[in-house]
Amino acid sequence: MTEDLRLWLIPLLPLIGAAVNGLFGRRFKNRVVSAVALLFTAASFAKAVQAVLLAPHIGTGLPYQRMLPFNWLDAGTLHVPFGFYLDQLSSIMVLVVTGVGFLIHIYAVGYMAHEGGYYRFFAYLNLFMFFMLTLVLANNYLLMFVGWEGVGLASYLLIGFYFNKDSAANAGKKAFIVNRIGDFAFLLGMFLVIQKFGSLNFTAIFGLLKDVPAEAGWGLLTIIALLFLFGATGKSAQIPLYVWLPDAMEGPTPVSALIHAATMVTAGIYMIARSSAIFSRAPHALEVVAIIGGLTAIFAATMGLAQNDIKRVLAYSTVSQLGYMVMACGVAAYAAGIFHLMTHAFFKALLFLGAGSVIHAVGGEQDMRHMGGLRTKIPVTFWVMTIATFTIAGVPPLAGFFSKDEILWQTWNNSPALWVVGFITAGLTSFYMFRLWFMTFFGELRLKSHGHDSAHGHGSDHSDGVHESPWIMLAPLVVLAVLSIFGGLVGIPEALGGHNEIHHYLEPAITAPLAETRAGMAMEAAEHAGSTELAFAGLSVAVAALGFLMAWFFYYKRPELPQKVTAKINGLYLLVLNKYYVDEGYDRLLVKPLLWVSRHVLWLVVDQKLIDGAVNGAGGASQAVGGQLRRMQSGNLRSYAAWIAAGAAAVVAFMIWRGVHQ
Amino acid sequence: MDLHTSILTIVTFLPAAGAVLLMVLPRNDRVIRWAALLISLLAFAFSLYLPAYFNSNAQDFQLQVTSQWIGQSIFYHLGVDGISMWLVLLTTFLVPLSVLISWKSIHDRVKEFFVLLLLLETAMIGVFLSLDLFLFYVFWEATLIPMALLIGMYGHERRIYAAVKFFLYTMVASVFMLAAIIWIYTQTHTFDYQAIRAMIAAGHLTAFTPAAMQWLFLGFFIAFAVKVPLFPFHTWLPDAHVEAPTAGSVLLAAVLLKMGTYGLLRFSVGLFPDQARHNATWINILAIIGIIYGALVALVQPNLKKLIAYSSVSHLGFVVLGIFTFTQAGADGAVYQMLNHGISTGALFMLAGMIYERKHTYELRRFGGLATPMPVYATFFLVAVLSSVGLPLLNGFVGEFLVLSGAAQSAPHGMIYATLATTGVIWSAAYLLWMYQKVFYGPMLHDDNKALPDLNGREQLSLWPLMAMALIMGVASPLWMKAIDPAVSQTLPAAGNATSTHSSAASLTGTPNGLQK
Amino acid sequence: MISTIDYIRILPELVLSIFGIAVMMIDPLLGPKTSRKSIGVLALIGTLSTIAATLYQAVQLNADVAFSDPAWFGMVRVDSFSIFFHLLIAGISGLCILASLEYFDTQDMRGGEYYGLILFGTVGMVLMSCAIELVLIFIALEISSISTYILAGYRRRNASGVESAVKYFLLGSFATAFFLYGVAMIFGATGSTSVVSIAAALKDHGAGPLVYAAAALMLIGLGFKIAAAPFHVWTPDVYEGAPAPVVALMSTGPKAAAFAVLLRVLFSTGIPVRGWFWLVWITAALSMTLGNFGALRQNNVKRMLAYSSIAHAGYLLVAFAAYGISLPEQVDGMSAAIFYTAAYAAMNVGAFIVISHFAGKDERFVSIDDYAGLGRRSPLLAFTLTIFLLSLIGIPLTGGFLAKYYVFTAALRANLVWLSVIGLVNSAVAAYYYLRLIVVMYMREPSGEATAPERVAPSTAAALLLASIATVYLGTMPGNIQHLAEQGAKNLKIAATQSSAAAATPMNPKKN
Amino acid sequence: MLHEILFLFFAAICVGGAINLVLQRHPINSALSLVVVMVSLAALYLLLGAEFVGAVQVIVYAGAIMVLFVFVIMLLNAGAEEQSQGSRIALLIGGPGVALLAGAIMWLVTHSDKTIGNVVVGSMVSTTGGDNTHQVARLLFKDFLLPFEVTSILILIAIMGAVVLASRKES
Amino acid sequence: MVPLSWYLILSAILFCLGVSAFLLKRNIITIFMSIELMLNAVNLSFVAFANHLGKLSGHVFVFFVMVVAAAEAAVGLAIIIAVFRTRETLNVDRVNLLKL
Repeated sequence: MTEDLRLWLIPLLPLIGAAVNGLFGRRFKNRVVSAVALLFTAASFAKAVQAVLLAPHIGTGLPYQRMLPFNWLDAGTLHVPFGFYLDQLSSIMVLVVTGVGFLIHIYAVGYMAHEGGYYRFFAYLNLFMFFMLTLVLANNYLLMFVGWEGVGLASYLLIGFYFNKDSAANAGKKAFIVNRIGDFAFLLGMFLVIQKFGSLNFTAIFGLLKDVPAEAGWGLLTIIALLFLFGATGKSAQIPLYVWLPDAMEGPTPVSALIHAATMVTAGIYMIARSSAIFSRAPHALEVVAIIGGLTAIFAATMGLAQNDIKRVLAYSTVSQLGYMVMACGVAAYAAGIFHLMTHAFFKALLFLGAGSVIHAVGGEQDMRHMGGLRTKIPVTFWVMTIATFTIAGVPPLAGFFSKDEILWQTWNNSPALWVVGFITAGLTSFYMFRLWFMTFFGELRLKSHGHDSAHGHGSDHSDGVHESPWIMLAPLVVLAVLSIFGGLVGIPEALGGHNEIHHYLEPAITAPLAETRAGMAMEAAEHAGSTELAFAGLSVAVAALGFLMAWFFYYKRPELPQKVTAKINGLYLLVLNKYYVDEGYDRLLVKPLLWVSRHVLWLVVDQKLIDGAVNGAGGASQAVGGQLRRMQSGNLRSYAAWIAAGAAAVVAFMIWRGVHQ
Repeated sequence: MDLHTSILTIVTFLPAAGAVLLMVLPRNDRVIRWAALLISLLAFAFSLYLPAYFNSNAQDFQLQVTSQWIGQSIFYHLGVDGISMWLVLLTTFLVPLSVLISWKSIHDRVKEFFVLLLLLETAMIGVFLSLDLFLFYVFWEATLIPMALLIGMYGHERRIYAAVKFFLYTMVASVFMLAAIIWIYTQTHTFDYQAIRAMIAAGHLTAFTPAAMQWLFLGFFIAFAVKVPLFPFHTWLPDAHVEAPTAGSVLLAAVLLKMGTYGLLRFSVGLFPDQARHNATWINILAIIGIIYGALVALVQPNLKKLIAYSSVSHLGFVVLGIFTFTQAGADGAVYQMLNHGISTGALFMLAGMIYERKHTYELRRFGGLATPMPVYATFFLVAVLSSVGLPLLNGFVGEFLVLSGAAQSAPHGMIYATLATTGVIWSAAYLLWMYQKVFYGPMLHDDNKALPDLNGREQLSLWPLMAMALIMGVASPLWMKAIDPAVSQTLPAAGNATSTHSSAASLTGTPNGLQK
Repeated sequence: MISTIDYIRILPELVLSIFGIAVMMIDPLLGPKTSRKSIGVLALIGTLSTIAATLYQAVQLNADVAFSDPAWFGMVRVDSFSIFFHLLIAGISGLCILASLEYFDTQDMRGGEYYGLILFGTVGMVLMSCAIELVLIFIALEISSISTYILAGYRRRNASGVESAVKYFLLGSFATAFFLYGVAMIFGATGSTSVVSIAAALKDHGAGPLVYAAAALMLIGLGFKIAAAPFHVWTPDVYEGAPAPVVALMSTGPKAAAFAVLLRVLFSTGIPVRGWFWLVWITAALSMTLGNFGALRQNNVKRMLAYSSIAHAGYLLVAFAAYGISLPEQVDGMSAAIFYTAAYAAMNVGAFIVISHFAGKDERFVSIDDYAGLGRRSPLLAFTLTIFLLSLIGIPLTGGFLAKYYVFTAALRANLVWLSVIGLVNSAVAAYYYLRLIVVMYMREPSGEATAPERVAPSTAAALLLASIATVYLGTMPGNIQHLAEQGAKNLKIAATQSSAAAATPMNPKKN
Repeated sequence: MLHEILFLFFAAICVGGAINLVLQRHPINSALSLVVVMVSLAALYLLLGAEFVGAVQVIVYAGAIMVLFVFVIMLLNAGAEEQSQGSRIALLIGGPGVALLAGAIMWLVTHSDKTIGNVVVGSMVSTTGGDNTHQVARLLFKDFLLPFEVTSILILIAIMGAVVLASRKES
Repeated sequence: MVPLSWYLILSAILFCLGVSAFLLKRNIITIFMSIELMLNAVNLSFVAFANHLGKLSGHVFVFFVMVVAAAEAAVGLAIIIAVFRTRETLNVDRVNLLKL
């Protein structure tokens, strides 16, 4: 009986929750809705814990794999089962997703308490859980793609939760479409996989790859890897498809925490790590992965510098951190990437939820320029936020320090240039995070006039309206804070006296790059350089400290200074503030021309004038011919006789000619 | 005369008999509506016999019925295989819903409406079941009249233009098919599909030179291409859809267009495999142009129905592409996509009709923010949109994925086809979500929209089956594929070729299914 | 000398003549104000008796093949071909009489002579189908023509009615002169006017240019009667002006008879195929194209159907062309032509009956626009007209479709691919103008002064019912009729070979 | 020789009369020209040995039918015809048509050597004895009995037609 | 000896003159007369052929043509009278209500 873990229950439970709430939630009280949502999420979490604990002891141990007795797809030689797969990688993922997910559900009960469409929110949230768990538990690419697309849908729905706001609706749509662009590549990658391997099943593919050497040039594996990478850039908000994520902050804050920080956006990293067998045999593709990751990390960090919306800062920070993870994958340090993914899930969720608590406290205000001095007013929030900020900044021994440092170290071994990028990014991260911290919690309270148009329209009995969130919201924060503090302990590198448990845990699930490749050689090197690693850890701490000091100086000591500085370098500032005009560029160069061509060329000219014109023209021409032919019918008898006579003459002459020339 | 041998006849002609019954009933709209609903439900019930007793392992057409009809060579010959069975079921499934959807919206000349609807049903079923080319043509043409009348009598402002255009366009094209059918007959002295297929495959007929076959292929192709409609023969479709009454649109999109793709698979490919292969390149190019072009034009439509119509052009492009990849997966996917499109576009048209009943317009700018007054409607609409977008676990994805993967495997330009066609997943998301946003999201722009009533029970009742099907077909595709797969491999004579190039890899792994079980 | 059986061989003609005379005699006995419906009924009984007489002939023919020997000194031959056309033409006349009963009441006309003329004209038509001697054919042709001239001008107070008559008359006589000239030439070339002897002579001596010219001239005359291009010019004007029931008759009856003559003259005399094949080919193509395109812009329903009848003559000629070059043992071209005649008669008579009913007094409502909303005002009438129109378009399950199908099957079997394609494309174009009428009936709201037609008289209803049953019957269960047509065609063939006429050597037109 | 002269003489009158028919603008003059044509044709029939036909030609055609024409012309008081230009087609299409027709037929009759020979002058010698008219009568009432009887119907129709069309009775 | 072709040529000339007259004359009665001219031309052919072939049936044919001509004349003139009554003209160019 214990043979079958019934892994399918893990995603299915939240789906049931979603179905119950979606179908009947409108008639439920909020209390019932939240009970349903929480119950199923918790059950899923429990089930996941049980599975992760039991799986290694069943049969041959991990990876554990089971199919449902019926396939999802049967066509010709292609068979796609509902197959679930649990190895070390998915174990981590499933725990993070269900665990963090459950916490965020709890938080949301408080946060959304006064929102309309309460049942809808939880239905969507549970639906998201279902898809995300499908994604991480799938045993083949296609089922993974189900989750992949599904989380996109949930994201679309949740971003557009306040659908009456044009900006929210736009953001949701943008997220979905941009993700679809990535999915396009993912699909193509899958087609090539089918073509090459005849299967989409992970074990089948990786088994076939076992003895395949790394590709020297740009072979099929490289193309597949690049297509997968492009798919990942959509989901994990990498250049060039990161543009949707900042806009996605239109969604309610728990959504931002769950989907756009902790879980969904890491799907790309999970997918790359999952495909490590392919990527590791495609060194060129790996290089591209690393470069994209690095670029995204620093690029997003710079954009984060100038944002004033608290959630947007976090959003760019997420993009930047995701870049880190991708970069880690790019240097074949998949374990480091996943490690950071996990810690990031803790502290970024915490940051978002904390930010949500802040926003909640100030009545929906999201602009940091209108915050300040909240330290005393919402102390619990302040403290958890502080932990999170220090974690992300990489202050030891918090979780972020270990994971980030691991990435930087691996990068150094692989490509010092990328390390520089990562290093600068670390400094920038520290700076903008502390900027946020100072702007929000220190200085004067700069709230705007009261009771302005608030998305969270609930009144407040405090004089200034600022109030601490209820405990149902704070409790998850505390849990996450604890996780942020201690979560890094599973990955303390040997150089710092730890055992890097997570690294070893993940090792069986991840195919290390083959030794003959550059990444492979770097890996070898990394194993034997303990003392250098220690030095680099010091450098990381230093740059974080520098960021802190800069932020302290500009936003605490001399709060008027930033304005002066930005005035001096106005052009650059505007460039950064406006996110390098990337959105505008996409709009002008891609979206607008496409729409223009569609409307003014394809529809109005090609369709209406050319094709339909030809069709109607044929009709018109027939009519015109008919009109001309009618003129034969002049009504005059003599004319008629003339036609007959001429016809007769022609007939007779023709026949005589035929008769003579027999 | 047991049920087994007469079931196809019953399924085909029960609606027509019902139509006759309706004709003699008194002009009491209530009675007529109920009668039409019961008849169509009865037809659906009978049609369920097909999957129940269908043998997925049989190679041949099943439940065949043959009797001499006209002269020595024209037979009343019906038969069903995995392809036609589901299309028949799609038809019988959608007609009761079409009746429901027309319950209130048709209030003038009710009797005529339902009579036409039921006659149309018979003709459509006949098209799918005919195994005699003459009979096929008879049913093919017979669909024209009821549909044109439905559009012309119950449509909107430019209904006459649309009806005439629909009629003439299809008529002109089918004439070429008739010429081809007759020519085949004069050479083979039979109209029997299987016999002709065997004869052509055997290659003993001297008259069937490659040139002649090419002409025959084109004769059939043009008729089907217009019906599909394949770019650039598609311009009748938006007009027809925009003007048609809801039930007309539903059946037009869901079933009538499938007659074209069904014909392409059954006749163009089935009878002339060599010519089909020979011409596949440009047909695939047209299909891909259709996919992208239809989507881009849909993207800028200001009219809800027109947008859905152009989306049909795009979706049907997938079907044609799937058929002409000559891969098992591609053709399987194409057939599945036919069903999917029937379900999802049928649902979209029904939903469009519901809002038209309330607002009397399809102009997108007249909507906006409707999710607030009509949450149920918005939810149904969303599911339909997602099914059309091709979201996994809904029906649309399965077909699309198979078609595209089939395209990728097809030689020699497969990856190019696949790449271009796969952009379709981006476009469809773009135009459908844009449309959905225009209708449901954003602030309420028009005050009169605030009080719009949400869906009533009847409307929900007519949508639920479609939603359920969209989900079931998305999750449990093997239920359908079990019958489709052998039928397709039967119809694609050399389907093995295309897939065999990859079977080396597959055989290495063993089938993944086997590996895991 | 003249035996009883000889009288039986002309029994239908005798019956018709007797009824015609009876009608003529009774008419003056009725008062000037009395309705002539009773006379119409008498005439109807006349046509029914004719059908009975023909069926009796058929029984005789079945009993003894010798019944089909030429009679009256080689003047007539009763065979299944002639019986088919007798039945068809008598049926057409009967339907037209039935439809006229109401028409004359509506028009406030007294029509004693009218029925007489129809009966006498029918004598001419049926005689044309069984005559095998050019003199008799000529006289029979004149009987049918002259009676239709008069019938066309029956509304003699109406300017356009009379104009139609005079145009028809003058051009008809003009064409007859050509036909006659042809007869003279064939007489000069072969020394005989008997189809049988001509065939024999042509077999023995071959055909010189004179025969070709003769065939050309006869083709002109007959081409005029069947309204084949370019001898079709009279059709629209005459159909527009003539009374609608008369158009029903003259667009089908004399046409059928003329086709019968064409079949006899072209196929039974052995006039070389290579002479007339291309003529028929071009004429067929021209007729279809001119007819259909001409009809596109017509607003007058009668005129539109006139153009359509030109086009249908074209389709029929396709069958002729097909027969001309098909193998000697194949008769499907001819049987297709025969079947087409019947199907066309059913649907066209039906359509004109509706038109004559709908036209109202003085035929005011003949514009397409007048039909707006007919589907709403009188659904049954509209439905019936729709059946006829669909059949004219050639939609399956109607006689028109199967007729076209047989024609084009024959054509394609004879390898006339291009002619078939021209024909099929034409039939698609034609769909437009027929459809226009359907569209107007069902999709437009009633407008203008055209009021709901009064209740359809039982006689008209019966006629419509018969016509629509015939149309649908021919479209769904054509077996019997097709068999008859085939039988007739074979008979003609046998007759041609029996009379030792050399069947024209079939040849492929491409080789010429 | 005499035959040739007579033929040419009457042929000339015929053609002249026919041309005159075309040229004259008053219908009466045209009618009279037609009578001239018919009478000279009767003479030609005699030359061809068709006495009976020649006689009937004068009596029925020139006599009865043409009188009917003249009568109607008088009845309707038709004046000289007006030279309206109703039809360009008549000249543009009809002119070449007639020319072609005439040319074709004339070429045919002069070049069809196989079947066309000379004409026997004078009365046709019957093979069965008796004169020409006898023979015609025998043909008419035996071989052509049926057509002959059927013409009665034709005449009946003509009578009815004349009554229907020309009567003043209001219908 | 007069060659048969002379008669036939004369017949052809008369026939074509008849056709020309039909095309050129405006008066309906004259047009009708031109038809009579054509019939006469045909009759000449018949008689000439009959003479040439020695077959009297040609004569009988002429006889029937005359009967037909007479019948046509009766009907035709009646129609012409009817036309005159409704249109007050015999000019064929003016009898053109029905057209196109």
